[in-house]
Amino acid sequence: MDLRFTDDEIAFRREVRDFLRASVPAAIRAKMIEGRKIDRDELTAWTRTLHARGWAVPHWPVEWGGTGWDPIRRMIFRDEIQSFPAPETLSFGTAMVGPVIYTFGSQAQKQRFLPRIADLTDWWCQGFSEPGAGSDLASLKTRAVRDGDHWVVNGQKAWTTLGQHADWIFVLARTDPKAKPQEGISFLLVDMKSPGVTLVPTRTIDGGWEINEVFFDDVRVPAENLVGEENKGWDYAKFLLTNERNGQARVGISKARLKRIRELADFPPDGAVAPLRNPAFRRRLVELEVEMRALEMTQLRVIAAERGDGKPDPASSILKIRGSELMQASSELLMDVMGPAAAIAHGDDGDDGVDWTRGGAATYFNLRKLSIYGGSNEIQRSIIAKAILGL
Amino acid sequence: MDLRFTDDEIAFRREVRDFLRASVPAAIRAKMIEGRKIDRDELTAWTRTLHARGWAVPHWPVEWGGTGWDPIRRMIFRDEIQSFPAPETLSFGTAMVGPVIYTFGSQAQKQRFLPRIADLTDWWCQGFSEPGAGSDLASLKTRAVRDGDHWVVNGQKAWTTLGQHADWIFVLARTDPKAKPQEGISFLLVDMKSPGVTLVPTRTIDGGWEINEVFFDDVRVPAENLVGEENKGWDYAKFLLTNERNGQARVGISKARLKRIRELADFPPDGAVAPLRNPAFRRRLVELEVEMRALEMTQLRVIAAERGDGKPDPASSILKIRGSELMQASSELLMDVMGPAAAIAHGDDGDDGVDWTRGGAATYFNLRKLSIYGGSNEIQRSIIAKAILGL
Amino acid sequence: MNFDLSEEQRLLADSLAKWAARSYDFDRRQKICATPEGRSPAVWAELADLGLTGLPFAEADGGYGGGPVETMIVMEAIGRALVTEPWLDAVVFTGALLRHGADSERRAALVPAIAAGELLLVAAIGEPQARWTLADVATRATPIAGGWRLDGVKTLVPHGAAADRFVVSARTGGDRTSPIGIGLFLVDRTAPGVSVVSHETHDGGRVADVRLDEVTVAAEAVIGDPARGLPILERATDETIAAISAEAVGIMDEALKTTVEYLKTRVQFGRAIGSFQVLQHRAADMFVAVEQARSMALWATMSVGEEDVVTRRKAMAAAKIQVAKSARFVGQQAIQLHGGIAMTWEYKVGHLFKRLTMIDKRFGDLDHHLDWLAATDGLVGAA
Amino acid sequence: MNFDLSEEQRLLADSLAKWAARSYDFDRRQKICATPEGRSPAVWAELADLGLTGLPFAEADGGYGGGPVETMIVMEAIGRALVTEPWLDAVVFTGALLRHGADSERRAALVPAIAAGELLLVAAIGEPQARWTLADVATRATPIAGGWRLDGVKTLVPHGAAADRFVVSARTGGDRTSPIGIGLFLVDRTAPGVSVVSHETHDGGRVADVRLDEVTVAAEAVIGDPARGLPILERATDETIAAISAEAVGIMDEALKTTVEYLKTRVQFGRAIGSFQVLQHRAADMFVAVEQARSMALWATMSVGEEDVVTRRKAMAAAKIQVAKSARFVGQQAIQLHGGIAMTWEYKVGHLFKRLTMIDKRFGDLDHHLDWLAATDGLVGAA
Repeated sequence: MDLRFTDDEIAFRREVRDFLRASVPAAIRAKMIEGRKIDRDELTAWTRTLHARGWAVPHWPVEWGGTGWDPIRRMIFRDEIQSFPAPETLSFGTAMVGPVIYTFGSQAQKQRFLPRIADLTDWWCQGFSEPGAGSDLASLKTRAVRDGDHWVVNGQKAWTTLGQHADWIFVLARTDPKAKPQEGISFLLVDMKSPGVTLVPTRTIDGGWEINEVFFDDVRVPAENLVGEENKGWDYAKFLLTNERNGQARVGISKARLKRIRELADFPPDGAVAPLRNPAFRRRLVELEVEMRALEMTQLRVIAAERGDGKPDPASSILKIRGSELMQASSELLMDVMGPAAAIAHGDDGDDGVDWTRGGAATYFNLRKLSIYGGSNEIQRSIIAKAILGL
Repeated sequence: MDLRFTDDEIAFRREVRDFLRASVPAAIRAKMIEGRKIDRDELTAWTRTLHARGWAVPHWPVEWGGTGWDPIRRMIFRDEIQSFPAPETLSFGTAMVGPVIYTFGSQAQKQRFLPRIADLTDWWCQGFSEPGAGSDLASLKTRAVRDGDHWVVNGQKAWTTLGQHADWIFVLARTDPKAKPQEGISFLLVDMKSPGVTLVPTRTIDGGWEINEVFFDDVRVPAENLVGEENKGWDYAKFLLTNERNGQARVGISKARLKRIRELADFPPDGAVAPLRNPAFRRRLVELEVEMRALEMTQLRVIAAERGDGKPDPASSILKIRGSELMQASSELLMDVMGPAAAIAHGDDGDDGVDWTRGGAATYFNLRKLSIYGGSNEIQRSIIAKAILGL
Repeated sequence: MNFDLSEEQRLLADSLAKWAARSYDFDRRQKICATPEGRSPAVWAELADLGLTGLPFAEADGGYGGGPVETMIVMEAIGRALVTEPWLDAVVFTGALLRHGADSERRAALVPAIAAGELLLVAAIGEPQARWTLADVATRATPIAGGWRLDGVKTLVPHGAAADRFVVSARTGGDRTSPIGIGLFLVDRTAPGVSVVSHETHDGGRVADVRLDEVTVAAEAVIGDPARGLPILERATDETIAAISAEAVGIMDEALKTTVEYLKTRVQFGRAIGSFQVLQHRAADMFVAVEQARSMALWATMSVGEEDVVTRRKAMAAAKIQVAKSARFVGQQAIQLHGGIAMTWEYKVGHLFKRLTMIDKRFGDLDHHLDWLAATDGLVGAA
Repeated sequence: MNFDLSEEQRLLADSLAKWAARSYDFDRRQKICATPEGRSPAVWAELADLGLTGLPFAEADGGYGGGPVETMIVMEAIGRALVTEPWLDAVVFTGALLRHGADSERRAALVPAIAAGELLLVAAIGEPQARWTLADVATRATPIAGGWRLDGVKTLVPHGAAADRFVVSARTGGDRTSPIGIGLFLVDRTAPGVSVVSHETHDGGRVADVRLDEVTVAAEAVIGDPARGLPILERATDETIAAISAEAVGIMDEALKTTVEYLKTRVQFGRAIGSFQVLQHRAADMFVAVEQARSMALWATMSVGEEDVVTRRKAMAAAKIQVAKSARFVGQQAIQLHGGIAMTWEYKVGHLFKRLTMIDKRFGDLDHHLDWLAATDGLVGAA
């Protein structure tokens, strides 16, 4: 047992940090700090900067643009990106459909899609959840019927994040209506420009437009866009959902937020008495810092276990729960630091450049989603009880 | 809606307080403050003092020694006793079996038992729970078989509080083994001196002897000691358990403990830096004080509703949950105020007269029981969900 | 002691419930929020017709003589329906300011117009650096011939763009945070030198920055002693805390009701999700939280008339603390138990959650009141 | 970075698990607690045979050269089995004191006897008014010819009645709370003027009040500089916090295991109570709490060698905070999920809960470390 980073790892962290300092536009970093949205052009430009450095898809196989880094380096890289803070690449492409394609897709699919995912030529979105099937994915109703060399898709998807920018959507559709709920589902790649695809924005309580409903009305999808085997889509979906479980800890993002809280609480821009002069506030802040450190250490254990004997550390199951709770608690504290002015709702697009409370309450509202989606925290607890504790 | 106490009520409170000041022996009050046990002789003497004043069983019918006070006065009386603090009368007699007897018992039972309960001539204990049936009372196994003009009782009871002092025990026993679990149970009054009754102490984690197991081995109970109707014992037990639900709030006890915490935190007897000089400690304390006040107000609402249209306020169901949680939290804070010396386990009987940490940790340990017994807090939440919210 | 409503109080509650059901459903509320003003003069007229705009003023002044219990009843109804009209600010707070600060002539001049729904008078007492410290006032009031000149910026003025007049706190003497030397001045929104910038708030309302540049007012524009406005502000704040606590209880009650309904009807994994024990207990915990808040809102209401300043303020701080804690829990869990649907703008529960969140930001948040109460000798005293 | 145990470390863990299963079941533990001493020299001899009493001492001094990871392994095992022997105090703490404070001659004189299990040397550093403030020392050390005279009362000395010698902190100069002017003195328990009163503790151990009345010791009895003992005490405390955190993790793990077993077998309302979703989720929350504590105990362990005082102490404070929070939750819920049975003296889980509670009382409780950490610039720093 050796619990320290190696010199190589420390040097690698420095290399990443230097790269970020040199490469992340100041305006982008400011937007990240203030919790404002990065637009499509900005994310595309940044993804290409990463791609040029060879770091757009570090966890992919080397032949498709990966770096060959071990899990520790991948974690260091992510932590530096998040805590800088800089944008992460679009997870629907790089972390979700990309790995499904390079693991289960045909050679033709790999050649066609992977390069365009890596440099964000194609913007992907996710078509899993449906209005009637939130946490209960197995009850989905969207269906695809074979017609010659096409699948004809009908149905409705909900909660499709950033679908408004998307070129492609990966869809779970029922292809065998007579099979058991979790069987008879296939994994399809659908061009958003296909006739019959309609996107309807869903405004969220923070006032933003992040999610959408996507309707499929006799949408014809070429048969070659089926990933893997027909009726095996559930397996690919499970692979996708567990693939980046570590990513759900979001330690670096919480770390960046805690830093911002400390800074604002020390010198509040409104000239108020500094909250940091209040011992009770300081306690509240360090309590979150301790939680952050505990989560960070837990993530290290999980990653070291990945690299070690390959047996997953059971502690990996707590990353989603504690990660989302810490994100929510830190966003609440950030809002509180802003005082009464947190009440003001700044539009997301406006940029008056002066208002330091922008994104405070809105982020707090928005992040309630974290304990709901990706398998609600209630479902995570049931998983721990059953899979780890054997109850 | 008039939310203040009347002048009469305020005067009554003063009358009670004056009586307590004049009548509670200083040594008893000190024992109460320090969380030490009141022994049988002390409680008997104190009960007789109350009885002489006509206040031993205020909530009973006047013909059996009650006062005719309305619910508000009864609450004021209990609050003053608890926060003085002075001992309450033995609940197994005055609050549990007494009301069952005067509500469901025969005239002969009333005349025989009630006067001896009121002045603590008879010490009663409870024979409900069994080793295999904690919260699940309906699964009890103790049985009583009719044999001439006796019932023959066999079985085992557990968690019998203060049974070591008891003259009598009220017992739930299965009298119709073929009936459904909640039917076929009868309510029997059993003389502890009956042949075949054996009491075995159960030592608890605080080191004290408060609870016991009681074994019944062919114990012959005169048929006249059956309360009410055969096989209706479940109804009487439910009556008994809901009868004094307000009592579970224990607001006065928590209030007395919070006062003691503030006093010790202001002038800790070990000469340490006063915790009350620490803003974070003060916040922790006032947070409990706010909880105490909220619970007190909730209790007032419940009691006012009792006196009003008689419809129980649904908020009554929260008294057990919040009352036990506040008792536990305040005992934890009291222990914390004592610092490292809280580690020392003083025997309950010793009286070195100097050690201010006596009863600190032991009370904290002991009070874990409050969220377990009398219907665990989990069961209380299920009751709220089903009976109030309709889930 | 008696927690039952009187016949009149019951009628008031009923008429408000009927009005909300008839005239202020969630759809209309959302449409009103989407207008530039974020409120509706038509609704205000309806409230005036119901007698609400004059409710807490003395009959002698032209009001209807309602007390704290009546205010509580109205605020609970306003909470349930998420009404964005400034009843809390332009009637409860302003009413308390006038009752405790203004002389009878001033009251006679203002109250009838307020009661008629014709005058919207709100307090402009916030400043950025002050947060919730009422005594922190940088805006200057300089005596001039026949009156005063005001200079400074007031922020977070509730519905400031729609208000007809403001009660502005301004410093007539002392340091920026001195409790002495604060005056209260009546200022017309349209007076020369007044400029107003309006912002939307997360709870669907509006607040304004009000800039005062060499604004002159007459000597009669002062409410009370020009150096001793602070106690008036403090008293009005205490009374308004009782009112806003009742609003929060109304919202929480509505959020719980909505959540329980949803749990009963929403099916996942082949059963109503309300059959899952974990969700049942969470709802039970929400119930406990609502009832604790209700108890403390009642305590605050019965303490409005308390003349001892410290006793009164302790009650208000304790109520605000309990309400803040309950509101956070109830609001967050209402979202959590609904799942994704509650995150959408079209669904009421998210707006209940947001208003609960923003109530914490008014008149001192949880930390503010905890710090204050912790600095006192508490609610229980030593043994 | 690598969290796997080495072959040697795995052997150590295995041999301890075997020893505990064979020689230190709960029955024996309870019998030992019931003796007047609350510990067993026979068990101490067994630990010595296992090589534990010399584990953390350098080989050059006569120890086995174990490091923080080895200490962590031992403490987890001690926690699981609720061992009441003073390994934490007489080996870990004393070891750190000698390693960081004593010169090689002194170490050569003491370590072999400790390693052989023949010398029980514990620190007598507590005083009532000091609580956890190491610098608060009222006991006086007065220089006399050829040595020192000690006067004062030390409290909560772990297994003080069984100890052979004490390391006593006493003031050689400065005010009662001055960081400078504290010396560390070796004192025989049987020296003239030493009197010892033993108390039972809630976790089955013993502590003593040690009164020093004109106790004289030789000049050689001082460890380190007689005015600069505090940094030595602080360093030893930091290292012991890492160790006791590991003990708490061992206990919590055992409490969780016991609880889950109980949930699987206990039947109520006709089904195993572990089938109730609310109890499943509570157990899951216990698991989360245990793993968070384990992570922080690991961080504390890896920070033992950290030479920067503030960095090291922050790690220890953070670990103690997380462990305290997890321990409260896990201990309380272990009792709650068991129900009444866990309240009985005969059942192990209540004693796990009590030891967890008492661990919080050693080397600074939750509030103590929160206050300390809150006064620093924290773990993250500003942006």
